[in-house]
Amino acid sequence: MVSAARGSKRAAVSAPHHPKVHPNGAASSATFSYQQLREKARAIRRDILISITEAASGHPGGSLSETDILVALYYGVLRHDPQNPAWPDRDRFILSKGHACPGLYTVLAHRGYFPKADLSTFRKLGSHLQGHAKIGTPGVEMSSGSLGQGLSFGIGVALAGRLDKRPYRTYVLLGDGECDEGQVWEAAMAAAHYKVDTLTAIVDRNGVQNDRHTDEVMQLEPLAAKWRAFGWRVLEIDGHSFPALLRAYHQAQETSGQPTAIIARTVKGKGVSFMEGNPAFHGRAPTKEQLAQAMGELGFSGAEVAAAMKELGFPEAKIAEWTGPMK
Amino acid sequence: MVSAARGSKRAAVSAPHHPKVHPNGAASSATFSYQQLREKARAIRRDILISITEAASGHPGGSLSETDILVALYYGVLRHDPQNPAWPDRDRFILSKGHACPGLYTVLAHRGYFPKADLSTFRKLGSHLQGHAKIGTPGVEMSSGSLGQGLSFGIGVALAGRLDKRPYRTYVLLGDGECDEGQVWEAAMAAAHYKVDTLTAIVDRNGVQNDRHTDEVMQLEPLAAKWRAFGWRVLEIDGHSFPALLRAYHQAQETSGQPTAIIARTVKGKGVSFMEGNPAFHGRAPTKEQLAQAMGELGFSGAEVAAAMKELGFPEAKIAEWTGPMK
Amino acid sequence: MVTRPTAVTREVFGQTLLALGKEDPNIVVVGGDLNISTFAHLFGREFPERFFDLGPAEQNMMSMAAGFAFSGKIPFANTFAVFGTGRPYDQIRVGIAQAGANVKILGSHSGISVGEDGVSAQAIEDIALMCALPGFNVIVPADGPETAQAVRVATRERGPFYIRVSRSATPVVHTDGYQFRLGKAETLRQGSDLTIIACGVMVAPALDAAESLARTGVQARVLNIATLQPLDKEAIQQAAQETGGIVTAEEHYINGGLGSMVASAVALGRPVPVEMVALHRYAESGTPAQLLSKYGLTATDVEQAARRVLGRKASSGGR
Amino acid sequence: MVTRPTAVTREVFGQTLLALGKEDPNIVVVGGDLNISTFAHLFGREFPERFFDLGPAEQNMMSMAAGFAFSGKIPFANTFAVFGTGRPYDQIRVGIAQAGANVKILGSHSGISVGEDGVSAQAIEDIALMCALPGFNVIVPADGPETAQAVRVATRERGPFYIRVSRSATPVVHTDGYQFRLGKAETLRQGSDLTIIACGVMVAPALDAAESLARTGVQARVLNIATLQPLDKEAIQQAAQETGGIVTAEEHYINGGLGSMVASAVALGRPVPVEMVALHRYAESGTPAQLLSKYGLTATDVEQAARRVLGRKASSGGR
Ligand SMILES: Cc1ncc(C[n+]2csc(CCOP(=O)(O)OP(=O)(O)O)c2C)c(N)n1
Ligand SMILES: Cc1ncc(C[n+]2csc(CCOP(=O)(O)OP(=O)(O)O)c2C)c(N)n1
Ligand SMILES: [Mg+2]
Ligand SMILES: [Mg+2]
Repeated sequence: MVSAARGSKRAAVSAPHHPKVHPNGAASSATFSYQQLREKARAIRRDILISITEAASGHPGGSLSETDILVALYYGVLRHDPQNPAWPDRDRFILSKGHACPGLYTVLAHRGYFPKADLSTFRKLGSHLQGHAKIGTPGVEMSSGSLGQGLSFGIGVALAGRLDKRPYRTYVLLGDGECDEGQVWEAAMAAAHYKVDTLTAIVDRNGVQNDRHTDEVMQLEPLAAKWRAFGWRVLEIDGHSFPALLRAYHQAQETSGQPTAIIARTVKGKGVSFMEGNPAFHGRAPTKEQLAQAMGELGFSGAEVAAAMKELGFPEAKIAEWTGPMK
Repeated sequence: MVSAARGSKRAAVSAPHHPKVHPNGAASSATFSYQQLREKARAIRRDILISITEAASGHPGGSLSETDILVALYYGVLRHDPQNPAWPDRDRFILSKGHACPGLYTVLAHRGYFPKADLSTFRKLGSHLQGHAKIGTPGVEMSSGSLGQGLSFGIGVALAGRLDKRPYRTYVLLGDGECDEGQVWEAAMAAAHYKVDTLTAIVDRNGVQNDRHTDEVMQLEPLAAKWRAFGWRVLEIDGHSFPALLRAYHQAQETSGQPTAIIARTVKGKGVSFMEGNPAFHGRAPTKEQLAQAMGELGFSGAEVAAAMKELGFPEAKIAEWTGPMK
Repeated sequence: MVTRPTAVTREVFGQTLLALGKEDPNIVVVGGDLNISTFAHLFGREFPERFFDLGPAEQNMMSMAAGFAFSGKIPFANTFAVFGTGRPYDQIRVGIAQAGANVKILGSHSGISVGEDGVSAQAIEDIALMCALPGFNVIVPADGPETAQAVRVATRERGPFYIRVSRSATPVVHTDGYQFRLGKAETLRQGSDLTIIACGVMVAPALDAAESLARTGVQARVLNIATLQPLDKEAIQQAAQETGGIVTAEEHYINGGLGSMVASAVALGRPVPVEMVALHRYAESGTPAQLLSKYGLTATDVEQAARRVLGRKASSGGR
Repeated sequence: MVTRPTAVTREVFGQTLLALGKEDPNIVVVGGDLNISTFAHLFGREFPERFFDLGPAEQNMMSMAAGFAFSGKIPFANTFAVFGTGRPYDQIRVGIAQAGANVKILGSHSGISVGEDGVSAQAIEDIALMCALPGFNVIVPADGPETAQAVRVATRERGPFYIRVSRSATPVVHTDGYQFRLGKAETLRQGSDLTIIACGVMVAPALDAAESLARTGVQARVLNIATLQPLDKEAIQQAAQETGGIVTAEEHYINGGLGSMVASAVALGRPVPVEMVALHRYAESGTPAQLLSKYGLTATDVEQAARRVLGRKASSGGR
């Protein structure tokens, strides 16, 4: 259902603009141009950073590196219905690196799973937007926070679909540091053994984990060779290129007899100079001042940020305080 | 210190016949011919089966498949001193697949770590020969019984040696089914990352795990490609060929900058027709009748078995009862 | 002592699972290369398409079970108790307990009655582990009939369950008509001098001890507490109130198991003397009978504990 | 309430480890990509050759630590409490506890005071897990000074140790001269009306509660039990004997922690009413203060529990 011709400027992307008009929320006709996807991603990066700044804790680095991966999926690939998150035939997206939930939450909110205003409650007492994504939030398929579990979970989901003869596909996003966990390789082996070809793993290969760079903590390379030796088809792509992402998802859909791993080369903290490739921003919130700088780098004026903050449910006073110093 | 020229009939194997004569138990001059090693292995298989039959429980399959691997190590490769199992410079052998301890116990007893008579106490109340190998038995380096832990343990041992500038090498024996455990791949990754070239993993590739064949339970192939992709030098050999085993150990010793994995193709239950390749004998003891047949297949007369049983501390009555029906 | 028929609870599990598999197509089974030992292979033979052996890779097995559960399946994860609790504990905790997943875990070969395999295989901490997970239903059936019922109840009720069974044949204390009630203690014997509270393989010795005590004129109440979580605190507190002294008996380490949970319930209610029959250290290889005797888990041990309770009741001038 | 200075116990751990590293060349450190959070990176910076980050691969980390220990090293394994206990539990159990390995495990970010990270990061079961391992020394220091001492004692004494510290700054209740004694309860305050027994971050609220009670004429004894295993049963039983009622307070699930172990000790000694301040369910994201309040772990909660104990003492006609 996705076809993004190589080199073409417009992606023939099928995804529902107004999901409610579609029976079962499944069918879809709207398409997004690459430019529209890029704009979406820019807005989502903005809201990720606002919500983490407000929470004063959280994980910006991996949320920004995964943004394009998620935008391509949620706007270009998944058959889903934000109004009916339990639709049995929906494609499943499973965030295994659950600390990067601000990316997922923001995409879900933009897609209409819950009000955008919820984003300003991230990590606060009583919010459904927990510090690590948890079952219960509309659109969240798995409880997370402990690395290494998502791919296994995804196998269960995918095999259940096979048993029930449902057409859905299952996508699991892993961190690269997360691949240090042996459970990932248990799952990789099992998925190949059971020929779970409806399963796609995406590795957010941003080269940084919690404390330091992946090369320093634990050498992962040759990563593609590892997945191949574990029986997977492997696609290595630029994880910030929408044409490449959509093409890879498409190739995964057409792969049969084995699962597909997409190794998406990304930049941790993508879009914000002082976060890019910087382990310090794996799990630290920006200050208000840093937020202002980040907004500028993402190309947002103070007025635009103010408008966004309003949509995110912030009170006027805080909007004024935060956006005052912005250009 | 080992040199087993390819194709040669005699292995120039250095190992102490009488460890006490060697200062520190380290040096060694005695060599064993391949024929002598084969005889040792045959006697050890005999005693493995006797002790498991007496225990009426235990794991013959993996003990018989690993026998030659252990005999080559303990008679041809390890620098060790059975009289001084705590000698700090000793080479370490770690049995990760701890259920196959009858193989290890029998080799240790034959090597002089403890009286052979202890073998008849295997799995009995109060014996130091526990159902799964456990720290405390002379020569046993690690507590086991839960699969997947030995390679990690071996990294710690090997790195301690590196820190202390000790010359020892560390050998870890894994089962092939054991390689389903993710921890094995965590360890594989870490050993390569830390360039632990004094570490050698041997995979007893007997093609059978607890319930069924490895191909049926969990496809491991391409196994060599997996280890290579995890940064290891890989040697694939016939695990019942002493020349091949000794050559592989030798090559591992000469490998620097990366650890070595020896994938030893073996036959589970090797030497006993009804156990060979038979999952039923992974964890079941033979009956007395089956023992008799096995002894015959290994080429032992009733008189020879009786002599062995005597050494293993069995009472006359039982010896007579068991060996009576034997030829 | 009464001579009782015996049953192998893991075998009863496997047979019940097979029967349930015929009734409910949503049941799936995941295993860790120990399906013959747990008798889950009976299900696997009949329903190969709903049966997934993952090899010894218990972490993967548990998270997969969670994935099945959130896709409308009723997954049974089965392996030895040690490999079904401690090995994949984090996966159970986050993916099943915290998520409230509808996963059923069957741990076989629990306790020291595993015997010859030795300490690594002997789960003596699994009750503590599973009862440390809020909302997790933890069931330790006393015998074959109760195992069959527990497996059925776990299938019927939504939410995470852990069921602990044994390797060896164990005495049957229930008749066929017996109805297991989740979360409820069962009074197996009336008595007012003290109460013996037991679970699992210790229920039969508890009854034997009560018989023996009765021959000396002491009437011991016997409670079978198969549901360790949620615990029937009321029954325990009532027993404390009415009998003034309690003995607990379990095939588990002294910390975190039945004894400590009963002691908590008692201390929160009417405090009375409690004595515990449990393990105080790791055991070793040996026959089940040898180990139960050497490590203090026999009817005699229960009876002696009962006499200590009676002594303490007397000396504290209690009722 | 007294205003107390505060210290971050995980930071004290890191500093102490660094100091010990200078004293003893046999100390090695293994970590799981959380060395900055645990402050073990202080050691790593100074002694890179004795410092091994394994990434998030906790099973490998623990078994490696065992390998180091049996090769003459004193390994400190450090990570968050959840990842240092439940995730590699089987490795700890077989390779460290059953083997009696000289491994020291440091679990940081314990309890709900982890705060915003939410339930997956909040270890509320680690005490139960580690106390279910026979022979494992389990220490929950009350504050910075006690953490420093505990880390030193763990290094000096052979055998497996688990030390549990916190993410946030917590009140200091000890003075600099304080000597931690392994396995011994510490009487922080004398009193004869009841005893409050606390560990970890609940010690300061326990003292605050005692102060508050004192203002209404109730003299509460306060015991700090930093060593959860081996437990100082004598001190607990003496407190029960002398004060007739006990409150326990811990940042842990109600099962398997301080409360249930104290209840066991009490039930085995002189039974008296016990009330427990502990967690009854999983928490959520929020600030540490919000969570401690919402989930019932404040000085006020301890005080209310104390009043319940006093009420029960009175109604049972106790001493
Ligand atoms: C089992 C487990 N161990 C440790 C952690 C702590 N932790 C949180 S994020 C992280 C690093 C993850 O790195 P990566 O997967 O590369 O994430 P990304 O760069 O995409 O944010 C670690 C170690 C955890 N959450 N779970
Ligand atoms: C963690 C763990 N899971 C499960 C088991 C049960 N088990 C014992 S042996 C075995 C099969 C091992 O197969 P393999 O490694 O091939 O051993 P071998 O053929 O050499 O005997 C299993 C699953 C175990 N001991 N440990
Ligand atoms: Mg990363
Ligand atoms: Mg095998």
